[in-house]
Amino acid sequence: MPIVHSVIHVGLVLVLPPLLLGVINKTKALFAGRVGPPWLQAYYDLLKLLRKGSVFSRTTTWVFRAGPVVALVTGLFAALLLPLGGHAAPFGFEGDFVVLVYALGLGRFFTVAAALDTGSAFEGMGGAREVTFSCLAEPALFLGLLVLARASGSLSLGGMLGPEVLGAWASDGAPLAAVLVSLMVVLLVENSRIPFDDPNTHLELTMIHEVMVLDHGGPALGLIHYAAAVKLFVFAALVVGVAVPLGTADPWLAWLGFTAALLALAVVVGVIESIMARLRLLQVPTLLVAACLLSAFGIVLLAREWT
Amino acid sequence: MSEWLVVAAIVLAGASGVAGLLGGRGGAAGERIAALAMFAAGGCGLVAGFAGLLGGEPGLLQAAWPVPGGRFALQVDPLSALFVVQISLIAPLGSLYGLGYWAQRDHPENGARLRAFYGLVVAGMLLLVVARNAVLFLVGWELMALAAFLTITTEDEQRAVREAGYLYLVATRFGTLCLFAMFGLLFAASGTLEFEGWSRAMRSPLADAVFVLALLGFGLKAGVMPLHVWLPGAHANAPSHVSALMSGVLIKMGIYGLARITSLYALPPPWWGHALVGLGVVSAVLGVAFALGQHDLKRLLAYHSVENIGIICIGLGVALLGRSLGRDDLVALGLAGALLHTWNHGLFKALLFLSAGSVLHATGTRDLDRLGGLSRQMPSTALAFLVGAVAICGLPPLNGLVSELLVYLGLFRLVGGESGRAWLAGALAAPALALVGALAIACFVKAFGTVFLGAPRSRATVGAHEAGASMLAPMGVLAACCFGIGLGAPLVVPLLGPAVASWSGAPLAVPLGQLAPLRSVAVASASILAACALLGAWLAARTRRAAGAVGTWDCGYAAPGPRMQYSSSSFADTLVRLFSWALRPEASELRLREAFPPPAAFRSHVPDTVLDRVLLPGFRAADRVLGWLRLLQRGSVHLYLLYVVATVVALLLWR
Amino acid sequence: MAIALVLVPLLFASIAFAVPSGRWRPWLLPVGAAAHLALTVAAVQAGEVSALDGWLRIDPLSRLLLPLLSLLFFVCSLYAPGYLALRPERKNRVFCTALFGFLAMMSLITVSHHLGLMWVALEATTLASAPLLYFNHNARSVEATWKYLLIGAVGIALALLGSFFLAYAALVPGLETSLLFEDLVRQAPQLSRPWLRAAFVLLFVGYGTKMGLAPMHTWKPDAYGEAPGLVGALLAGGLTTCAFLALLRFYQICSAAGEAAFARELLVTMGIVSMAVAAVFMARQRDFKRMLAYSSVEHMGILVLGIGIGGAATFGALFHVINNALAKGVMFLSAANIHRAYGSKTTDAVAGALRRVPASGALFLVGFFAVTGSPPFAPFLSEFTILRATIDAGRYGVAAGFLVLLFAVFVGMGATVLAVVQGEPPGDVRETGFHDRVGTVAPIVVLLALVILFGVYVPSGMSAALWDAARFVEARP
Amino acid sequence: MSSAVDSLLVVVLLLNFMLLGTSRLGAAINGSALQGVILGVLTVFVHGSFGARPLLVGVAAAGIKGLLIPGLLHRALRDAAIRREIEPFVGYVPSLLLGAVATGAALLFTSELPLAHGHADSLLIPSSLATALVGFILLTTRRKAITQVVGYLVLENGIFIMGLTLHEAMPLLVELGVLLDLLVAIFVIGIVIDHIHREFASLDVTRLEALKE
Repeated sequence: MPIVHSVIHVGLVLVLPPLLLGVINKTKALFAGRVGPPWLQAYYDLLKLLRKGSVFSRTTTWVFRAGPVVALVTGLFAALLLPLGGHAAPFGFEGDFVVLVYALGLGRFFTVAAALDTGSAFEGMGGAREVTFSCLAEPALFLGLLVLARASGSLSLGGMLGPEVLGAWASDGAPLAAVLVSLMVVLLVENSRIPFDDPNTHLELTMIHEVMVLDHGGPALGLIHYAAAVKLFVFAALVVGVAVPLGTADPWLAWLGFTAALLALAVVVGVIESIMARLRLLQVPTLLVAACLLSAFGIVLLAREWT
Repeated sequence: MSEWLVVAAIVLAGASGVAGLLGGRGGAAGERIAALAMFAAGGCGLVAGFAGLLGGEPGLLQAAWPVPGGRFALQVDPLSALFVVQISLIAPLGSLYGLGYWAQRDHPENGARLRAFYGLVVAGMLLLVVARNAVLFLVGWELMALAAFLTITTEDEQRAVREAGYLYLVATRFGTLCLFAMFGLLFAASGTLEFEGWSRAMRSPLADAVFVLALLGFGLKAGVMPLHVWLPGAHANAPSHVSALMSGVLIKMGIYGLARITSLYALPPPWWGHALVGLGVVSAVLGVAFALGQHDLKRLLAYHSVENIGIICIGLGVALLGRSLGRDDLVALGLAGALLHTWNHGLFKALLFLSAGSVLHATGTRDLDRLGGLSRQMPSTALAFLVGAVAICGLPPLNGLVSELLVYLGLFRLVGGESGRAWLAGALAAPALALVGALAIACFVKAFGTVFLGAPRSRATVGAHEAGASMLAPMGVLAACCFGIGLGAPLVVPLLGPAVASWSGAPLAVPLGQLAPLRSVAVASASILAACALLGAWLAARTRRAAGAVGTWDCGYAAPGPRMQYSSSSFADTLVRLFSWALRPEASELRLREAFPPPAAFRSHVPDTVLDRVLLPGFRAADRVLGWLRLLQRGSVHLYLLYVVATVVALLLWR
Repeated sequence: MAIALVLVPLLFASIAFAVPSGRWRPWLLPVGAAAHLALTVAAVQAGEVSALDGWLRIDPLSRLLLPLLSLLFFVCSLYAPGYLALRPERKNRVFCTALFGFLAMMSLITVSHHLGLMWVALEATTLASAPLLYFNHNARSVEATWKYLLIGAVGIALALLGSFFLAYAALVPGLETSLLFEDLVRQAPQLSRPWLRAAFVLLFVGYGTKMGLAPMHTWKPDAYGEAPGLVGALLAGGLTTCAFLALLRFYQICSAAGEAAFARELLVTMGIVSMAVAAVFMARQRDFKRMLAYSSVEHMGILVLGIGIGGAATFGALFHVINNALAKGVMFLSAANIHRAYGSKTTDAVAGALRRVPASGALFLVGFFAVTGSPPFAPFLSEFTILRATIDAGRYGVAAGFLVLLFAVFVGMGATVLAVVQGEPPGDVRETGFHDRVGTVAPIVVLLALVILFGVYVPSGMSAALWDAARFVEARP
Repeated sequence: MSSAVDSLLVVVLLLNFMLLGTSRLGAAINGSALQGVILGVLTVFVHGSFGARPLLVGVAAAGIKGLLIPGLLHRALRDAAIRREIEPFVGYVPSLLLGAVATGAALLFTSELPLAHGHADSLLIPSSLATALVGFILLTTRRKAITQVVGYLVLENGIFIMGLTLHEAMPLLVELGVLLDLLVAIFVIGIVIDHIHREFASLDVTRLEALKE
């Protein structure tokens, strides 16, 4: 039976991500009172881009082409490590959360390198910001993982986001709530959502992610969009894993429940983007440090009973 | 048997340079003989090292040595073997690199001298790693230190090199004096200067003092944060293959020393583990923060050595905590992580320094803001630097991830299983390690980007040409090793088993293979690599018919100049400002008052806080105070006679 | 045998005085020194022999120090002809005669067991070294000689007063007074305590002045600074060793009388004071010959500290006497070459010695590593032995002070030595036509070879002599 | 016998004060010469018998301290052609006071120490210490090189007095050695003074302060 679940897992990872973007845009449109782009617009963009020809600048080298490739591969690999909807991850092992974070790091390394390769001031600016904010996001993520590891007593993502979390919510709900909020903040930062970065702005000075991919075009841009979607899927699965600990009573019901929770999270992200404006760049670090302190507070709460 | 091989290696390495000296000034023959001798030494060392690692009970080669307190005792136990292997791998590669980088014909006056002392440094290191007697250890230690000083100051006509050399010499001497005191205390506690005699010494109250002195002496050589002051200057000003040897292997002698001394303690007090983890965290975070602010490529790499030493100290700290809490798994994970990171850092840091060396050799400058776009002229060096950069940040396909994973697992197990205050160290260190990982990525993207990618920022890179074969070969070997350990982790990590066992004194309860997911990491790295290759091939095929060469689109900006690219300081500006409480960056203020302001230049610089804000002012103040004491010698005979009489009277009254 | 050791150099002194030509006289030095060395070897083989009814005796201490002094003088005498050939403008008649006189008196000191006779010999060395100091015949060397003579003479006078106090200490309980070493050691337990302690204080200050211990060291930087390197090596290696031997004699008497605790406390304190003063004056020192003088003050402090700690430290101190003499020889002679090459002694005019006079510059740098106690060299072994014994004796404060001061000295000395050795020779330095010749470099290499040899392999004969001497100093006869 | 010794020692102490008080160099040299002669006589008196040894030592001491050394110093004085000691550091009256304090201290010091049976009440030990201290005062306060040499001579005389009490300890050879050393010392110092005079055209020692940190 587990083979089927692994196939479904891979299928979901490959198919679902662009849909999340569609739901987010639809929610924002609903809030703004407009009709908004169709649900499957992201898929159409991808197919269009894959068919287009591409233009490369004189100053770029092979690193420029490697950026999108590595970003997508690492995103997909990270998705394989995550247990979706209570089912064991196809490739789980003890300490896999480190490999996940550092795989995303590899993706970030090559994306920023590709940006710097064009030799333009704007890409450099995007790269600098991307790297700076991720420096603050990773400690928050790790503090969260520490709390999960301590609460679930396991050192693998399968254990941390698995059924034990349900029991953990009962015994020490407060720390898990704090971790959930900080993971949400990390999701918004890493995927350049509104409070930290505006995905569809056209003013280079305000962008982070968009400005890094200014010079990409054609299939390479397609890969980048798809990789961004997969990354959003990974972080969403992480948040859902903590927020909605699904029992494994009935595997099929678990899959449906997980997909529903995912889409609900997309709606939540859409709502957040509609009601908040983009923060000034200098404010972002303070909010990220606040996320770190939140999950650190989670640990202190957890520690209260053993010392 | 392996002891004799190490002796052969020591003699060969020591003598390798002498041939060069005899070869006369133009002696190209001397160069090659030196390199050959170093390779032979490396060969012997590798055989001895692996024999020591895999072999069973280590033999003890000893002979009488008619020196007070001295005994010629050598032993290649697994812990020493590990360092012998590292020395024997990197030293020959460095010397091969030296053939191209510091050819005798380009540097007739100091080429032979550099090779002679390079050989002596290697000999000193090999000797101290297998020495089992305090006096022999100190002879090896100082031979290494002095020879390293003489290699650093090869180009001593430049003022900066002299200053860096003097700072290194003074710092090394301070470390050596701490070791004198430590060995004195160990002698007082146990009555002997032999290493194996000391395990009894450890219950005495002097144990804490011995540990502090070991931390000072060995920490200074390793470059732990507050004691790292000599490291950036020395690495930046030394010839690149010497910097590679120093940051790859020489600072690891400090780690070997710490490991050896802490291995003597059956039940170390917990504060030792906390101290080491604390120092490790400080060194790691501030090390990489300082690296971010640097403009000089080799200083940047030097600060990264401080960061990686911090990671190794965290691993060692976890091992110590494991031993004081009685948790064998923590000991195994922590120590294996630390020792593997010692190997890994030796490999990728040497690779980075060698590639930085070929950049310096080609362009003549280390200043990041005058480089750029070098990957077109120097593709192989760019690839080597990229492999080194990816490895040092601990990113998947390469070896950095394996050792950091072991340390992470140690920390998480510390937090997971422990009650009481011990988990605090883990809770602090794990996120700090994550922060360091992210900062490392920021720093190395900046370094790689500003040097190799984008457009050249000044005319320095015009004449740049790819490095010669003798410079690329070592880089190739090191890169292959990085991939080897990264993908072959399940084969390499178990090698550390005996070393961990010999450190903790008891055989490992759970073999390393089970403790850490080595096979999974290897599979993960391989799969990522394969997937990237496949997708890359597809994208390359798909975009083969790319349109003609066009300038960067850059949102249609009319005339982007190369100077507008992000330079090293602007890229790291926000992060440097975040860490400004520690870095204290200095920048030239731009006050534009009048309507048409004159042309102004902006210069920012991150001084070494510990050195420039604490030590130098301290020494200057001490110098002023001493200034007045010097008035005692004012030259008048009467005064001097008065001193004599005063001494007589004082001593008579004091009686 | 012992008398010959003193008379042969005096004979050579008179020959040197008689020889008319200035060119051939310097070659007498190596011949005389070789003769003396041969005599010494024979005397040491002959074992415990005494002459002049006990006045001259070769005991373990002299069996240790006599070969050292003779060897040092022999090497310096090999250096002398090469050096004097460079200075044709200076007459060397008085210089050679005084050198031989100096050797004679040093030999007398090491073998004399009558403390009065030893005093006379030491006073004679002071007078013999006066013309040596004044070799450069300029205003500064006159001033240096005047200070050296005056402070030396006053110091020696105090030592004489101390000797009389010691003899008087035997008179008080009605014993038969004598300044013979054996008698004093036999009567030691009955000597009256206050006189003995007063005597030791005076003797310590007196012979301390000759050794150059702080605060009586003030003449040293001026004297060594202005004297030719050759004389500096002999004074720093030879004279201080003799004064230290004299001090050892009285320390033996004191410890035989049961006053060891008082003497040790005094020695340790003054040792640390000397090292501190040396460290203070070594920082930012621009004249590298004065720097060597302060280094000699520091090493005297180490010797006295070693004796003060006792036990293995006594062995360390005696071993350090040898290492210090040899290492100082290397430093002073190479400093002399560098001084000749640049015609100046201060770091403002002297730089890049490694490029200008490669052999002497390299020897100067390696000598610096040796003198500051770096492991592959001999001084490290003795200093480490002293440190070990200090910590073993539980005196952590003294050990910490010892290490801190070693570091301070290293910092100060390092700055000066590296400024001299490294960098580019300044463009405007006038061409003095001096370059390294075998005559002026080979002797230094011999000394350095010895320093390295003793750092790696201590010959069995020497270590046996060292242990005998250490037991002799410590033992209660 | 001891009364004669004490009276001579009183003369020595008086000479000390004369030396401290005088500003004329010639008088200082003659004062120290007189002191030397008295010491020669004292050697015989203290020994009690007119044996060959004390007589020889006495005559040698008187000869060297009384005649040879003052002759050398007068010759040096004549070459330097200076007569008067300019204002010393401490001034003459304070020097005298210091001399008095020194003598008092010597007396106090010896009273504290256990003396041999013969010397309990005699002035020998206190006068030797007093003379030595006066010698020191002269050395450390006078500017002229020649006065410093006189100070050194007085110091030697003080020590010589101390030597008188230990006739067995100091065999003849050593006694003569000490005197010979003193003579050679003054001879060498004379040469150096001559060179100082030629180099600095004056004997003011404060001029010699080029060598300092």
